[in-house]
Amino acid sequence: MNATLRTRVGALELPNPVVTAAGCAGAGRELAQFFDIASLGAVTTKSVMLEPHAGRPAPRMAETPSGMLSTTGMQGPGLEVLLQRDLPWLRSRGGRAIVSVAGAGVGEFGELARRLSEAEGVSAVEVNLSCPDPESSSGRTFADDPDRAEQVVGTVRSQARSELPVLAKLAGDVPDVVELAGACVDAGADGLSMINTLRGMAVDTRTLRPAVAGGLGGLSGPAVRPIAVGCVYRVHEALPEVPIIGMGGVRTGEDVLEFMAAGASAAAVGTANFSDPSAGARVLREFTEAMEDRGFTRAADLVGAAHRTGPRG
Amino acid sequence: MNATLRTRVGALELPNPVVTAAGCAGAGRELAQFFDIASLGAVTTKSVMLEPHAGRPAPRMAETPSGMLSTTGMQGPGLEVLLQRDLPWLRSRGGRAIVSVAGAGVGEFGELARRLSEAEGVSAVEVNLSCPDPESSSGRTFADDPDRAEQVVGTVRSQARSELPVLAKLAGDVPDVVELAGACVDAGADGLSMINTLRGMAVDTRTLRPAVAGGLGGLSGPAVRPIAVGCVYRVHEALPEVPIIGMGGVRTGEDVLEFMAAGASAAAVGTANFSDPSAGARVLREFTEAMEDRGFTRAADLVGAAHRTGPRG
Amino acid sequence: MSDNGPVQIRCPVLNVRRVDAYVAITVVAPGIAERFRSGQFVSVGVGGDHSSTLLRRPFAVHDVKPDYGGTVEFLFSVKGTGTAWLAERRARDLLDLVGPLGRPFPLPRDPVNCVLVGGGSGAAPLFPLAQSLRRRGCRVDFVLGAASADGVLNAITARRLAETATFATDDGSFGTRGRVTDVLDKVVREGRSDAVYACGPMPMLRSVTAVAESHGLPVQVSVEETMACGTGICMTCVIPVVGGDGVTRMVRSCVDGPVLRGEQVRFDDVGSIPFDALGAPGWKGAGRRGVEQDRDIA
Amino acid sequence: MSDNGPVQIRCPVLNVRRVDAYVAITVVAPGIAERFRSGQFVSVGVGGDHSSTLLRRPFAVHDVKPDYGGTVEFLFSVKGTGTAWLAERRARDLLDLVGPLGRPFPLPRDPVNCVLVGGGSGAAPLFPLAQSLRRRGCRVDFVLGAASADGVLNAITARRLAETATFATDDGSFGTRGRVTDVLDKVVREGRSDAVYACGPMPMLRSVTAVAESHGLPVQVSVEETMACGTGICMTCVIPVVGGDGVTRMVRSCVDGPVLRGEQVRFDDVGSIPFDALGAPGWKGAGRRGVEQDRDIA
Ligand SMILES: Cc1cc2nc3c(=O)[nH]c(=O)nc-3n(C[C@H](O)[C@H](O)[C@H](O)COP(=O)(O)OP(=O)(O)OC[C@H]3O[C@@H](n4cnc5c(N)ncnc54)[C@H](O)[C@@H]3O)c2cc1C
Ligand SMILES: Cc1cc2nc3c(=O)[nH]c(=O)nc-3n(C[C@H](O)[C@H](O)[C@H](O)COP(=O)(O)OP(=O)(O)OC[C@H]3O[C@@H](n4cnc5c(N)ncnc54)[C@H](O)[C@@H]3O)c2cc1C
Ligand SMILES: Cc1cc2nc3c(=O)[nH]c(=O)nc-3n(C[C@H](O)[C@H](O)[C@H](O)COP(=O)(O)O)c2cc1C
Ligand SMILES: Cc1cc2nc3c(=O)[nH]c(=O)nc-3n(C[C@H](O)[C@H](O)[C@H](O)COP(=O)(O)O)c2cc1C
Ligand code: FES
Ligand code: FES
Repeated sequence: MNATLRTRVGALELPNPVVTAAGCAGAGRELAQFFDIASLGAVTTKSVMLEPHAGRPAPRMAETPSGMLSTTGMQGPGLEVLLQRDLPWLRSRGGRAIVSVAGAGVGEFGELARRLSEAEGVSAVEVNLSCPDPESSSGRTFADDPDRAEQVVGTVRSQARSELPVLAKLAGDVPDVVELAGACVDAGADGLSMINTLRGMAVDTRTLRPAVAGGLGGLSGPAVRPIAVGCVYRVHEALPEVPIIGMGGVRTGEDVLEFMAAGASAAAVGTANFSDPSAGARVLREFTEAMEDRGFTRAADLVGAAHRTGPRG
Repeated sequence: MNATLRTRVGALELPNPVVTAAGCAGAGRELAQFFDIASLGAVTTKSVMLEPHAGRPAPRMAETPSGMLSTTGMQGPGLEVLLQRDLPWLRSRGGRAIVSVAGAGVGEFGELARRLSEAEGVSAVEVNLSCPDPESSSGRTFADDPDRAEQVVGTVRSQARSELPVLAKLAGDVPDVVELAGACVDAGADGLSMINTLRGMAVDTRTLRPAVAGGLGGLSGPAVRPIAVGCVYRVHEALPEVPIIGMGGVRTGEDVLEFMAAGASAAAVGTANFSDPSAGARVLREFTEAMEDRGFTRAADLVGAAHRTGPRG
Repeated sequence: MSDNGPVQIRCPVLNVRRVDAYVAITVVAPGIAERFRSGQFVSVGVGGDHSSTLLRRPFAVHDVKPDYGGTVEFLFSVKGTGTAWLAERRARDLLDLVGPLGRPFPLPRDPVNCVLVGGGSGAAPLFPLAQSLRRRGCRVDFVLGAASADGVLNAITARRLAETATFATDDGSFGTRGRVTDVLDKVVREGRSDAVYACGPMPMLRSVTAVAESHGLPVQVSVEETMACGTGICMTCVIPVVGGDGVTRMVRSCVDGPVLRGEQVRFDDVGSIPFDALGAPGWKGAGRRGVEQDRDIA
Repeated sequence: MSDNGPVQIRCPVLNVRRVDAYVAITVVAPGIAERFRSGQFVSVGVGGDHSSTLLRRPFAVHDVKPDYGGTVEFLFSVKGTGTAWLAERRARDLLDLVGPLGRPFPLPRDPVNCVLVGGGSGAAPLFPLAQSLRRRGCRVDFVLGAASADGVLNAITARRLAETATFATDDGSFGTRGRVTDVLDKVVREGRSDAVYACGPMPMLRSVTAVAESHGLPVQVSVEETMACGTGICMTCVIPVVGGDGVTRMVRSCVDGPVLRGEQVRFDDVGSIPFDALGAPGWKGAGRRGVEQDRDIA
């Protein structure tokens, strides 16, 4: 693989900046039917909880303009299955795993971090802050409250092996993403992933019912890309030293370029994996071409490029 | 006009639920070249400031997937021109005006409300809370802080003629839109308009520069509709008595249906006016057909329909 | 990348034609045709690269032929944006297909008697199934239903392929007035059926399963849940299914289905999470049994 | 709704052809053709109803003919999504057009000498202008430039319509090597020009304006700023322009332009808000003068 594509997200070294987004690639096994999963920078696995979780009722998804709404509600078989089935499989294929964790509470986040520290084949831990905070009465998530986010990230950082990079996954629908980012960095996050799906909803205009069960869902896809790029730009401006994995609507190699120019060191392919199971490999190929086309010889030189030139400047 | 289309936003009675969104229809004059502007429920005029305002540098817009980013920065000739040129023109055409106001500070909001109360042809005042709060150091808007929003709305309510309906225009990228809505209602808002554009950004991948001057812009168009519908749904659920004008990505009559089912009493056409100058008339026609097709004889019966049926319920 | 897994190909359209109330599209897709087993489906990209409709549309494969290295046919009724766009395709246009996807209909080892029950476009996957069964010497009886006559798919082919073909329409415009399940009992008895296969709307699958169970027959149903990916990675297409171990799991209908054993589908709980499902609030009582088993799914 | 304002129509495509490096589309659009005055533009919906590209694309009208009740031609080079989609249109496809939009080129009352300067596709609106000027008995001289030979639009037509036609290309592959402004001075002198019209990239308009001013000639420039609506309602297309009253305003290039008086455009400040512009931080000093005047714009 092209040496010039290398990128670093803090202590996490990746052969190239194209990774998958949590919950949008399983643990790589299904997509490996379409391309070599080890060719990606990394696979971010679906947020894992300690115990099996049944998730939310169907219908769980609805298509929206240039996007989709989903509510899987963290369905998964729990940490044991990840450790015994998924991570060994991914290692056997030469893939790198960023393991996303979802705690039912602060303590569970710590427990997940501790157990993952003992496991092999974990390149980094990503803390999914968009989990509902059990201590909030109004259904807020940890990401909605920078203090709570700080507690979660701090707990993960203290429970994880010290060499294991910890990434905080931020929400994009917060009033001040820079404040949230700062809180996570203060708590010891080595890097930031942003953004998660945005709260949204659709009504089926035939039945006049909510299109996904439970009403609200998470909006993802190209529709949200400007919001995601805006978050990356603002956080990179305020905290230029903090590495970022950008995500939200990446569909082409040019989109990776856009996130990196805004300040990301890598970018994740999420919803695009659903519409194009070869997206990971394609996006990487397109990115490489787009980067060379712009005269860049090292991917890392792209990081923050849009901050160095004013508009029309 | 079909009597069954009538709708009420608190004290504001409208012949039908299709209005224009602030800043997306001027004061109606340009669109009147394409259809009878008086056929709409109302025209919401571009947010007016007391004094002329030059706005932001160009480029001011960029296309994004199913949406656009814009940064006009409140350019406008100021209140005098609205009062002397625009409102009289709109009245002469039989149109109804919801006047959107943007204060440089709390005091200016009050002054705008006072002066509009003396003017003729103002059906309601809409308070644009997405103006930068001069008292915030980090560039927050009034909408980012429910307390500040409450002050603004309270000031407008106290300065406006008591029969003049006051609507608070909410932002969608706040952690708790219900809290913001509640603050505005407590301060005396007769109704709520939601949502304004969302903070976003795009990078021109040819030049690697921000696509709009200043970097950040406001995202609008169908891309944001799920976020807007989600806000309307949550607020209507929490505050079922408070009338709402829904907006964000309305492009067809079915989209009006969607907003009304989520809890809105009317819906505004914004960005769609740019791509289709006849959108106002078309959306109203499509809405009327869609409503009849679903077996509804009164538009008002649609309000909140999605709350009365569970999914697949 | 894998020999019997799905592939993604840009396929030229060979033709687009009307079949009863449906539009049938045949594409040249050798890689899909050669891997295909009846019951599997394809997912089709719609709207082109700059479309606002991101997601693929899933369609059962209705026919596979060896022409041009291998062709695949699927058919549909125009419902929304994606099917409207597909109906406008013309010969030589390119379509992006992924397939074959999903669990196929399991075929009996022996030449037993099978009844195939289809509702509307749900009849589509039953035709390649009927051919496979016939090749194994099975007796095939068809029961096809629809809202009215033009919704009954391929009545003539059904008559040709099967020992008997029975029809039911809601409006009585073709065959019996009523539902397929109104006639199923008689067909099962007269055809001395050993197994039932069904594809169609969920309420039909549920009734067919009930009839099959009343005769003590195994029943394979092909379900339709909204699917974002079709490949098993998004977890949006889940259905509650009881495993052989008695544990209910929310299984992915795209990879663990679309064909499922009817008696294992918890029809009453479709659209909800059963309280005792693996990982649901009421599951704890079941101990850790389910987790062990779960490793083998996927 | 109005007799000389713009209309919105779905127009059948009459033909799509190549003209030099450009794609030219002719549509049947009587309502637009009859209202059109040279310098005006149309905006075209791209991608169809379910496209993710929402916004219309603005194009200068290149030709208007009386055939079929009135046809309109525009031409473009393929740049991004929208133009790529347009280039794939075929005869009989329908396009959604709004037009004619914008302020046209003002025409001189008397038969004066005019030089028309165009860069790349910016030459398009100069052809109907040349015809109008010729009908008034004006002398027309053309100066056309482009990056290389195939970017020079309609060289032959230019030669036919004009007294003289001078060409300049960056690579010297056609006409003089260099910029249009390198030859403009000579053309103005030899043609004893009374007025200058220009359309093309902003830096070219600025240089042309400088040359015109050095000869004391009035100059009309047609500008290109990104436009979300084209009808005057979005305020995204603004350019700083000094009014007759000395006040700088951010004017909408779609309705107050695209044709502006070159000497009034603050070229140095395009892409910024001049400090002293109406409503800018430094404006206060100018008193309330600007506001009064402002009522008459729009
Ligand atoms: C495994 C499987 C096999 C299928 N086989 C066939 C077939 O052979 N013939 C046929 O006519 N239809 C079939 N369907 C249903 C078909 O996929 C939908 O009719 C189609 O997706 C509708 O797309 P649209 O764009 O026209 O509708 P829209 O309403 O615009 O679609 C919006 C979204 O909802 C999804 N959706 C809508 N209806 C359905 C549905 N009934 N099932 C699943 N997703 C849906 C779409 O895929 C899309 O993501 C099958 C569905 C599944 C899951
Ligand atoms: C008044 C006016 C007249 C024009 N006349 C012509 C003409 O006759 N021939 C021609 O080839 N081009 C002309 N242009 C430029 C033409 O509009 C753009 O090339 C075209 O919009 C590009 O669209 P796209 O989808 O291919 O590019 P994309 O880059 O995909 O477009 C993205 C967005 O940016 C806008 N945009 C991109 N480039 C320009 C540009 N140069 N000017 C304005 N908006 C732009 C698009 O309209 C769209 O909204 C004119 C522009 C204006 C403002
Ligand atoms: C179906 C689905 C499931 C997801 N599951 C997770 C998850 O388990 N953990 C997480 O952190 N993010 C999850 N996400 C969010 C994505 O990782 C990503 O942040 C978001 O979708 C934006 O990227 P995209 O637009 O490219 O999809 C999920 C998104 C989708 C659509
Ligand atoms: C160019 C532009 C200008 C706008 N100006 C205003 C404004 O002056 N005041 C305001 O409250 N909202 C303004 N908005 C927001 C719209 O009124 C509306 O809330 C938002 O665009 C979402 O609706 P839409 O997706 O239909 O455009 C503006 C939006 C756009 C795109
Ligand atoms: S459709 Fe994505 S897992 Fe089944
Ligand atoms: S393009 Fe909208 S005002 Fe000019």
